[in-house]
Amino acid sequence: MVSKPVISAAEAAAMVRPGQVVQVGGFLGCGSPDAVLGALASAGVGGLTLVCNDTAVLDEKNGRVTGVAPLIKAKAFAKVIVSHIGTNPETQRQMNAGETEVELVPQGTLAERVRAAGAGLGGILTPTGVGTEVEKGKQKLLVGDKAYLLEEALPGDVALIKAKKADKAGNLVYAKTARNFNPLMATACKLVIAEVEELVEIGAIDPDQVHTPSIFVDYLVLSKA
Amino acid sequence: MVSKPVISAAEAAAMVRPGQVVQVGGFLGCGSPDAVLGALASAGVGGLTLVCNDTAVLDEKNGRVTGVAPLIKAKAFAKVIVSHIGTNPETQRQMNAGETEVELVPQGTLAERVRAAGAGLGGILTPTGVGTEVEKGKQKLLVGDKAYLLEEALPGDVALIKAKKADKAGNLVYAKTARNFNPLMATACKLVIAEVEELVEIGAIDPDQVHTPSIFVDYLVLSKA
Amino acid sequence: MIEYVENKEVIAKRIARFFKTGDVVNLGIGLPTLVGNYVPAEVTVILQSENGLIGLGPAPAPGASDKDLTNAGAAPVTILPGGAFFDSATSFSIIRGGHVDYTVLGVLEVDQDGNLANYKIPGKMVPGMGGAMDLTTGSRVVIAATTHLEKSGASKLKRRCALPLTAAREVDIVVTDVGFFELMGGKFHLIEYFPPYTPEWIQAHTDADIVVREGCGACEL
Amino acid sequence: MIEYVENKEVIAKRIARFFKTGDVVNLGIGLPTLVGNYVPAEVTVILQSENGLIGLGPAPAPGASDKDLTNAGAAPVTILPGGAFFDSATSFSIIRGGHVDYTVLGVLEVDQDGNLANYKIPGKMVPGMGGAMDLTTGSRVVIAATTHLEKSGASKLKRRCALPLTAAREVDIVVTDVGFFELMGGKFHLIEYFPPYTPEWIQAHTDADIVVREGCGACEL
Repeated sequence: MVSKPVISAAEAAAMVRPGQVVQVGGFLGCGSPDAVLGALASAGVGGLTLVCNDTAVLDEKNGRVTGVAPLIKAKAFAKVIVSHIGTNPETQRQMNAGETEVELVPQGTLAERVRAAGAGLGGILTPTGVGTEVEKGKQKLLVGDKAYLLEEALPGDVALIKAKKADKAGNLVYAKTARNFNPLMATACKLVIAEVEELVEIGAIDPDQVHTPSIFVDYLVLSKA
Repeated sequence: MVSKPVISAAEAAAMVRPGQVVQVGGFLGCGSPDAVLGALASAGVGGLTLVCNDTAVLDEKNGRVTGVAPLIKAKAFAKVIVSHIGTNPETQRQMNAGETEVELVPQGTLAERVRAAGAGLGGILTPTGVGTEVEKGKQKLLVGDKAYLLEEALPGDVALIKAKKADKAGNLVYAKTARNFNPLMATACKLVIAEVEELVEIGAIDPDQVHTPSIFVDYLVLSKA
Repeated sequence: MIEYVENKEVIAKRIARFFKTGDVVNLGIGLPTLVGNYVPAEVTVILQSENGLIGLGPAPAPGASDKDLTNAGAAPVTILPGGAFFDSATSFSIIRGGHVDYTVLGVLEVDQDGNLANYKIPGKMVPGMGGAMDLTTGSRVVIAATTHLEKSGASKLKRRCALPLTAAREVDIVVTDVGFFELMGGKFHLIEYFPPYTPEWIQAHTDADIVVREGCGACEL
Repeated sequence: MIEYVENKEVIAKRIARFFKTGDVVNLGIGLPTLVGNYVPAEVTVILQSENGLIGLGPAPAPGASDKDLTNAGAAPVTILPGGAFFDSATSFSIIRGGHVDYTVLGVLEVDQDGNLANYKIPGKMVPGMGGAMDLTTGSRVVIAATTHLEKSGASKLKRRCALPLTAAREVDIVVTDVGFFELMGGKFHLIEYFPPYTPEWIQAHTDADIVVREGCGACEL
C-alpha cells in the first residue's frame, strides 16, 4: 500500500479554492473535522457552496459553537445545501436577508444524493418529499403504482471529513455516531481530506473493519498536530 | 435487545414457499449459506425465483459444486436473476432448453437494485448498460448531458444469507470476501434467515463493527448444528 | 366546565403504551423524546436515532458523556449492549426501507387527511425538515404527538394544514393531551379520551371533523 | 514473411508498464490476470477485485487458502497489509464511481469505435456480463487485452462488433501480441508494434481501420 501525505490543518484549508463545493461531515458538530474547519475560517475563503447535514450549533450565549457554525458566521458560503438549520439562527438570518442561499433537502435524500455521486449513479428515486414543496422542479416517476421523485447525484470538489483513526495508507475507522455523513462524502468528492485523532501503521486495522478504504482518501490531518 | 430464534437448516428451508423470490448471498459459492441451501435442495421446493450474483460452480468431474448449484440441478428455480452463469453449464443448458428463465443483470446494477429495495427507493439511475442489450425495455433519462438507465428496485420474499458471526440479537459480522451480496439482501427481503458459523452473547460485538444491524435479521441458523 | 391545561406527560404516557417488545421506534426531538421515559419495564423497544445508531440507551451519568456519541438533537446518549452504529445512508435505508415500526414526531399542524407540518413557517421560522420527511414516509406507523390547543386556544388539529407539509397523508395516529385519534377516510376518529375531557368537549374544541369511534372509552393515564 | 504466433505474455508485459505507483487496477479473469505477474518491482499498484476487496495479494501458499477469501474467479487469494473488504454495493461504487484507474479485460471482439463484446454468443455460449459492464463504464482507462488473431486467423479487432456489446464506446486502449493501440475518432491508432511484427504486417492482418501514429515505434518485450 501507498502512504498518504499527512498535512497540517492550515495546509488542508489552503487547498480549498473560492467557489468550490465543499462537503463537510458531521451531525450538529458531532464528527466534524474541527481543526480543518478552524483553519478554513482563519483562511477566509469565500463564495463556497456547503453540503452538510446541518449548519451546526451557534449558541454563543451558552458557549456552544460547533462544526461549520463559525464558517457560517464568517459568511464563507454563498450557498448551503443542508437538511436542518434550526440550531444556527445566523443561517436563518442570512437566508432571510438574502445574504446566503439555503437549499433544504430531506436528510435521507441528502445522504442518497451524496452516495449516488460517489457511486457513479445519476440519481435515485425516492418516495420522500412526494406531495410536499420538495417535489418542486423535480421529475416525478411511477414505479409500479407508487410515485417517486428523481433526486440527482450531488458531487463535490472537496470533502472535509473526520474519522477516529487512520492507518498511514488512509484506511479510516469512524467512532460511534461521529460516522454519519463522513463515509459518504469520502466517495463523492474530487479531493478528500480526512482529519483523524489517531494514526496507526499500515496493517494495524483489520481489513474487515475498515469503514472507508484508503483509495478514497487523498490527505490526512491530525486533529492535534 | 431481543434475542432471535435459532433454528435448524431444515426449519429454515421449510419457511421457503413455492413461487417465492429468494435472494441468496454468495459469490461463486464464497459466502453462501450452504447448510440452508442443502436443506432447501432436500425439501424439494420448486417454482422459485432466484436472485443471486451467479449460479455458482457446477463442475462435478472435478468435485466442485458450490452455492446454489445443487438447487439449479434440482430445478428449484423457474427464473434466475443473476450477473453470471458461466461456471454452471447446467444453467445454460436449462436456459437453451427453455426450462429456466435467465435474466442477466450487470453485477453493479444487481447490487444497487437489491440495495434500493432495502432502502425504500424505487430505483436508481445507472450509466451501466447504456448502448447495450441491457437497455431494452428500460427508461433512459438524461442527467446533465449524460444518459442513464432507470433500474428498478428488486425486493425479495426471503433472504438466505451467510455471516461469519452473529450475536444472539442477530447483529452480523461477515468475513473477508464472503461478505459480497449478503448485507444487501439482508435489507431487501420480508424474511431474513442468516446462517452463521459462530454465535456469541449480546454485547460481544463492538457496535462500531457490526456489518448488519440485528433489526434486519429474523432467524439464525448455525452452519454446523 | 372543563378547563384545558397543557399536559405533555399524558401524551408521552399514552404513546408509550402502543409499543410491544421488539418494535423499532424513532422518537423525535422535544415532546416525543419524553415517550422513552414511560415504556413499561416488561416491554423492550429498540430505539433508533437517525444520526446513526440503533439501541439507544439512557442519558450518560454526569461527566460520562462521549463527544462521539449523541442523538439527533446533539444530546449525549449511550448505546445498549447489542446496539449498532452506521452511516447516514444506512440509517435512512433503515427508515425509508420500512424497517422502523413507529416514528413519533412533534407538530405545528396536523390535519384530518393525515397531513403534517412541522418544518417551516415561511418568513418566520425555518428549522428545516432534517430526517422528518423520510421518517414519515418510511415508518410503518406515524404518530403525531401534540398538545391539543395552542397557547392562544386555537386547535392544533386542522381541517387542512396551511403551512408547508412535512408529510402528505402519512400520519396514522395523533395523540394529544385530551385523547387519541386514528386518521381514516379524511377524519379524526376518536379512539380514547383522557378525563376530565369528554368526547363532547373534544368535538367542541377541535377545528376538524371528528368521529367518535364506536367503543370509544376513557383512558386514565 | 512473418508468422503469427500467439503470445499472451507479451500482452501482459506491455499492459503492466502502463501503471504507476498508487494506481487502482482491476484485472479480469483469464489473460488479464497474467498482468499482475509483470508489474515492475518499483511500482506499487493497488489491485481491486469486484467481489469485494482492495489490496489483492499473491496466491496463498499451498494448504494456506481461506474459504472466505477468493477473487472474482473463485480462486483463493490473499490480501496485503492495508487492504480492505467491503460488500458488493461498495465494490461497484468504487468501480462505477470512477475510483478505478485501469480495468483490463478479455475480449471476444473489439471494434474501432471502442465497442467491446465478451459476455455472450447468442445461442452458443452465454456466460453473462458479471461485473464487466460496470467496470468498462466506470474505470478511467479501459484496456482490452487480446491475442491479435483467432485460431482461425481471423482478426479479433473489427470494424464493427457483431456480438452483443459489453461496452459501448468505452475502450481506450487495446493491447494485442503484435502491438498497442489507442482508440480515437473511430480508428485504431497504432502506438507501438512488437517485433517481429511491423506496422505493415499489422495493417495487412487487421480487419479494421488502423492509423500508424506519428512516432510509432518498436517495443521489445
